Amino acid sequence: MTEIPAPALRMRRRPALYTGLMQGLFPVLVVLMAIIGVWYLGAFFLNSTWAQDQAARAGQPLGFMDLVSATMTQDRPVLPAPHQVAAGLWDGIFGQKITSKRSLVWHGWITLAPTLLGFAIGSLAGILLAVGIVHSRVMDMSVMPWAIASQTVPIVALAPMVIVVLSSMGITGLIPKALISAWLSFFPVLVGMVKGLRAPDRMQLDLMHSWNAGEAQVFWRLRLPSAMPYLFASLKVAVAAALVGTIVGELPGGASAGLGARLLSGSYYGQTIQIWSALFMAATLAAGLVLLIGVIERITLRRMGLAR
Amino acid sequence: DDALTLQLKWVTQAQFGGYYVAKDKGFYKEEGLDVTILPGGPDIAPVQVLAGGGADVTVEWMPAALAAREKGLPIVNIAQPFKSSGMMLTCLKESGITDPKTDFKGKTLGVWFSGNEFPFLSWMAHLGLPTEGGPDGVTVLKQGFNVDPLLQKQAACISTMTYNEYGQVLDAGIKPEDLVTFKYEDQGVATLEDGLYVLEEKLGDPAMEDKLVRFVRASMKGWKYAEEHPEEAAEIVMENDETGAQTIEHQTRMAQEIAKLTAGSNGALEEADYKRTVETLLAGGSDPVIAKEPEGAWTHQISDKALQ
Amino acid sequence: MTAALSILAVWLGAMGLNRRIARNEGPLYAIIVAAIFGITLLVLWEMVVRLYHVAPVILPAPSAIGKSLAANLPLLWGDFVQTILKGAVVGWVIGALAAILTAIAIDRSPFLQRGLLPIGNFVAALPIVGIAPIMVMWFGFDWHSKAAVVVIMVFFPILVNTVAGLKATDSLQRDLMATWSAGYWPSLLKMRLPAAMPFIFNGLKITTTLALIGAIVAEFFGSPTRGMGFRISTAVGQLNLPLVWAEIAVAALAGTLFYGIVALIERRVTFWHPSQRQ
Amino acid sequence: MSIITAQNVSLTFPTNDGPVHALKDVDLTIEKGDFVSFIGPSGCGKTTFLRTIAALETPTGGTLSVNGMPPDEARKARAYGYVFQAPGLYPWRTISGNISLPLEIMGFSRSDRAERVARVLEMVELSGFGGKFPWQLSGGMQQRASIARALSFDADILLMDEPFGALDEIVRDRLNAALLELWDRTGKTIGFVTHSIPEAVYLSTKIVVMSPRPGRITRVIESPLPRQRPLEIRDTPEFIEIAQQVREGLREGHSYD
Amino acid sequence: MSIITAQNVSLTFPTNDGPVHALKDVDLTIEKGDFVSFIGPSGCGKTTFLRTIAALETPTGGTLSVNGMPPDEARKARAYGYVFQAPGLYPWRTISGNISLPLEIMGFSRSDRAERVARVLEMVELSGFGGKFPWQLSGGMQQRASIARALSFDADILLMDEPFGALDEIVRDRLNAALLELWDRTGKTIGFVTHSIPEAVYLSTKIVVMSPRPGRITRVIESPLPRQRPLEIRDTPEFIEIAQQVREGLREGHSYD
Ligand SMILES: Nc1ncnc2c1ncn2[C@@H]1O[C@H](COP(=O)(O)OP(=O)(O)OP(=O)(O)O)[C@@H](O)[C@H]1O
Ligand SMILES: Nc1ncnc2c1ncn2[C@@H]1O[C@H](COP(=O)(O)OP(=O)(O)OP(=O)(O)O)[C@@H](O)[C@H]1O
Ligand SMILES: Cc1ncc(C[n+]2csc(CCO)c2C)c(N)n1
Ligand SMILES: [Mg+2]
Ligand SMILES: [Mg+2]
Repeated sequence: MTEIPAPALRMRRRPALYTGLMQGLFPVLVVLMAIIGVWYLGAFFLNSTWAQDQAARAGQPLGFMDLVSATMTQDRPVLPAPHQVAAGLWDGIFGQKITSKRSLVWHGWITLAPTLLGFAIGSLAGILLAVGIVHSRVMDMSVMPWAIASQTVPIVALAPMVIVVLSSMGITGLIPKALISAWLSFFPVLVGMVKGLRAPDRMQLDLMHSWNAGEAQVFWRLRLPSAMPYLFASLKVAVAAALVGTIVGELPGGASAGLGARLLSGSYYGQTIQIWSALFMAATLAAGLVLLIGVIERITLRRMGLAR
Repeated sequence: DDALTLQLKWVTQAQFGGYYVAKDKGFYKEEGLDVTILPGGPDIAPVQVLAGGGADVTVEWMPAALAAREKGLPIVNIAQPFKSSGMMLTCLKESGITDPKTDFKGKTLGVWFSGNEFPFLSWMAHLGLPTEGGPDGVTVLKQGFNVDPLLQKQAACISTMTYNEYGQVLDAGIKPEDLVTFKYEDQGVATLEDGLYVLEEKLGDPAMEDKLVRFVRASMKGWKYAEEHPEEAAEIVMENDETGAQTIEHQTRMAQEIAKLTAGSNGALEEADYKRTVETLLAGGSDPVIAKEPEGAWTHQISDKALQ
Repeated sequence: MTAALSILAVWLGAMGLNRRIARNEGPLYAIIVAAIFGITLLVLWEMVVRLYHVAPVILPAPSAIGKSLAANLPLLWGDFVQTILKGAVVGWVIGALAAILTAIAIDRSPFLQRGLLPIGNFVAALPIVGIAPIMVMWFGFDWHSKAAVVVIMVFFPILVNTVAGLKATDSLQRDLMATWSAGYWPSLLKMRLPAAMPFIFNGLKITTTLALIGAIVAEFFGSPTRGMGFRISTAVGQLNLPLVWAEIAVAALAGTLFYGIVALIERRVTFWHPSQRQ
Repeated sequence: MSIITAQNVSLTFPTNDGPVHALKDVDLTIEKGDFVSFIGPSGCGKTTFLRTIAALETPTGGTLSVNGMPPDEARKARAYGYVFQAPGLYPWRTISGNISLPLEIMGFSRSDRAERVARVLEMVELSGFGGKFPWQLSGGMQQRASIARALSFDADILLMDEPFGALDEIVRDRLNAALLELWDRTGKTIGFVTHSIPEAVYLSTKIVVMSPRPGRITRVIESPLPRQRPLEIRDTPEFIEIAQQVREGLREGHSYD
Repeated sequence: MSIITAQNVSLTFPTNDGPVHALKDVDLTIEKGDFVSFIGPSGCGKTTFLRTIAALETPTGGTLSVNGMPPDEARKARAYGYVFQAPGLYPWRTISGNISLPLEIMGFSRSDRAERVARVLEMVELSGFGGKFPWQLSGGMQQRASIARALSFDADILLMDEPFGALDEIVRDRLNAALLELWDRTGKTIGFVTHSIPEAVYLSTKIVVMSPRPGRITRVIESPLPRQRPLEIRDTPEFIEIAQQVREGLREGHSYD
């Protein structure tokens, strides 16, 4: 049975290069290798039925090595092999002019713009609502249950209607997608911020009280700083949700451009490699955004002295 | 130029080649029209867009249009570029299905919903097969966007269009000899597809009427051009596809198949075809698609003027 | 103009009433206030639809939705069982258990944490709309594929929260355990899990709504001929908008209930946390 | 002029195993410029009483007025400086930042703030530690920082809950002297919880002895000592006499167990 | 037999504004059964030294051994009962639950636990409060609960960081007596931080006086008092003499400022 280390033990010094490797890339790479290994195995098993059926239809039995290579090179695999997805991504990102309609960078940008706008609207709304809820009993009692209900509305079902209604009002393009992504991203921010703004303990609040600090001052100088860790945690969830929102908005939006349209059209034509490439592009985008927020978080928390 | 918006039933593909040709070749321009073409998608209900004012004209299948009319949305067919139906059920030979009348019992069939299920339901009503599953009926799956259920053998048969999904099944590597197909045309349950519909009230406005006349004229010119030059039509479609997901091979083949469906039509709806569609739909057994004979669901007011 | 004014008047009146009621303590009043707020929204909606003659195929009135709800109860119940009880709840439970166990498993290994969490964030960012067709392909058309989508959707938010929660002890609390030379399991069970509970419940609460969305959306990509997502997509195609909204209402109700139950359990489990004590 | 008057003040906490009578029928009058010490066994309600004076708890019975108004209004008029039993520093601010927080809230100018922070840091012997974060200080240093924070804005009423509990005798003596000097110079009214009998006697004009279960006042001892108090006063017979009275009062409170 | 030996122990904390020398060249030997008090101005390194003994900090220089092994191994052998300067009770457990927590961890049987919890609650005069949650207790009661927790499992070495700081004189006297009795009966080795000179002298066999910046030991005073110590011993000349020595030592530490 291992034992929880005393704090001092955790600080044992190690050579810089070694620690750098241990803490940074190395674990990620190892886990990545493991996942890729499992993925290849999965690709082999999931694709082999089809390969064998094909061979049977052609009347040529397959040797094991033939089978392996047959499962890794299909045009429409059930599960594309990692190198196929990598090739698809590479071609989509570097193989095209970035203004080309086949460029994932182009589609990524089309998706990113409404995501950022929607994320901004959504987190702002979430923060404002949370502030309202923490300060007003009426808001707390009336808004929260309906905010929850709003998230259970299947947005994918509403998205087409939102787009139709908005476009009938002459609003098209960026805004409808941004609104859907704002709809999905405000909720995590709301929940996290309500929790965070209520995190200060009794003594911290009492101190403020004894100074007769106004609501605004308690907010800026106590509630907001205590909510910061919660805020950033939820912003990370929210930005990913915002991206999902945009993609959902792109599905019915005339399926014209953007990663969502790319996903869907890959889906129509059973082009699994295209689906997975778009999927990875979207996830990379989201991971990048999450990373960015993480950096901002670290800077902010360090400035606030909260990161120890 | 007079602005006009056309809502497509599905994504940008050669199925709508005539309109893209008319736009690209300047046929609309010649008529003094500035036409915006909105692609559709799986969750877009074109009639809803029409009702919401998002478009002036929409491409829709007649069963869905008649059903909407019965729901109280007065839409009218003004032209019918498609003469025959491209719908069929494609089954794997190994499922042992040879005759729809006897062999569907107990099988799982893939069907498109979202308003595309009406022709199938009428057919099953004709065959007297319940669609709730069980040994004496058929089990219905809501088929997704692609032909996977057949390839994965999750369904014995799936819905396909001659010009689209059937080609995909072949592309996936299944030989035509391994397949059995049942065209709705051959089963006597064909319904009219891809007509042009507008809101009834628009027809009363002479300015609008004039625009529509010019639109239908130019569109039919586009269709006839596409019929004769499927390769060029496919290229035009490719240029207009913003997702960058289509392949030229697939679109060329689609353009060729579409040419067969538009072949017999000059754009005017033939009353006999309409009658046959309505009869098929009314004969829906206990739960017919439409309950009573529709009135005023079509007009020659536009096509007569356009085609004189 | 009068329409806009009367709508404004209703809103102000209801909020004034609420402000008065909200002064009272007690859960009953909380419910009343929430209900008045909701009813007001519905009334406003009805007024907008009627006064501005919104087409029913664009936005049906609440009264029409109510009628459809009442007329289709058995249908709605069947869809509820298929999508929520089977797809969402089963997937949520499996996903939550898996996430908490994984968090505990990787918690022992800083190596795995540093390796898995960035990749976890990456996977969590995979949009469901992309995953759903793949899951349908892998797990078939019935609710199993929906549950799989839900598992994937809820896994990482709960994992990330749990991992953060397991670190949420303060140094004094950890030092105490160290002086007792507490082994891994006792300090996990008796200190770190209890301290992590507020975080875990945060994850559990956020994912209740995710689970619902996941289960419903996955049905758009293939399903048997029942389920809420199936019904919504079919009914939209048939322009049966009241039925669409009836399903949405059921989803919202179920989601609120689901969230409420989890929040209630949270209250019981983390009664000691300052945010629960106010 | 009486600044704080409590009449029949009671406070009961409901808990999972029955109500706790933290205060019962407490009567007390505090005059302007009084230095009142509260002493009594742990759990007798000293903290609770100080909190009710500062309007941080609401009595469940009786009446309480501060400066002739309800405590809550006095709070709004920023009548109190409060030192809590635990330091309660905000972890995201440095020591200086913590001390200047109430000043920011009360709208002091930047230069005034800097000057005040420096002065109180000096007074609690923490000059040079202003840039550190709370967790980088020892327990006693944190306690002193929290005292500095309460002193920084010159409230008329100072409520201090065992402010010197975590300090060694020598620092404590010096801070006692500094506090007396401040009190004498400014004429503040001070409510002071302590466990040290000599400290209570040395500092106070009035010593309130409390007793637990239910929390109540058992004795109020007026001190005849002059306002000017050199340290040596602690060896005078008067001093020892008062200390003896307090000790007896405490014994009574403990006698039931 | 020496249980704790420190040779040249140093500890430096890096902070945002330069390193802090919390301990410098500390040499000390503690024999089995010793009662060692640490006294010194706030910030002189008492807490830090206690923490290094308990292997909660690792010295940046020098060697330290406990029971002939590195402190960390002694910790794993459950040699320590530690009372921290702040109560540090787990908010999700009742007082009884908090006290029985180390017992659960060390695998005591259920009945044994119940019996021990009752005994130590009794000892710190908290019987009847076992069912309350930490935030429902007064500061002094929380402090006593944390003492009870450290006593419950009978470790050989007790490290106590100002355990009685928040208690009134009478309870403090009683707990002092109880602690002495326990020490005498069980032969435990005790390290004890206090700010009260009389307390240090009354309890200890050895008094370690420390001084800050850098934190170091300035005097070690061996007490000639017998193990059996009635309260009246505090009035004997020996006692006063030792107290005087300690006070001088403390003055020296403060003299630089
Ligand atoms: N984690 C830390 N980071 C930086 N400096 C620290 C840290 N912990 C303690 N110090 C510093 O080390 C010195 C000694 O602190 P320590 O807590 O040992 O003092 P102490 O003697 O226990 O004082 P007190 O009687 O006030 O509790 C102080 O100057 C303090 O600021
Ligand atoms: N929030 C609370 N909930 C329930 N009981 C409480 C609460 N706060 C205090 N009490 C109880 O009220 C009584 C008085 O507590 P108080 O904190 O006023 O004591 P005190 O005199 O300050 O003691 P100490 O010297 O130990 O700080 C105690 O019995 C305590 O258990
Ligand atoms: C959800 C869904 N609905 C319909 C289709 C089928 N589809 C593809 S092209 C086409 C013709 C439209 O005019 C149709 C009906 C599908 N694949 N997925
Ligand atoms: Mg107290
Ligand atoms: Mg200390």
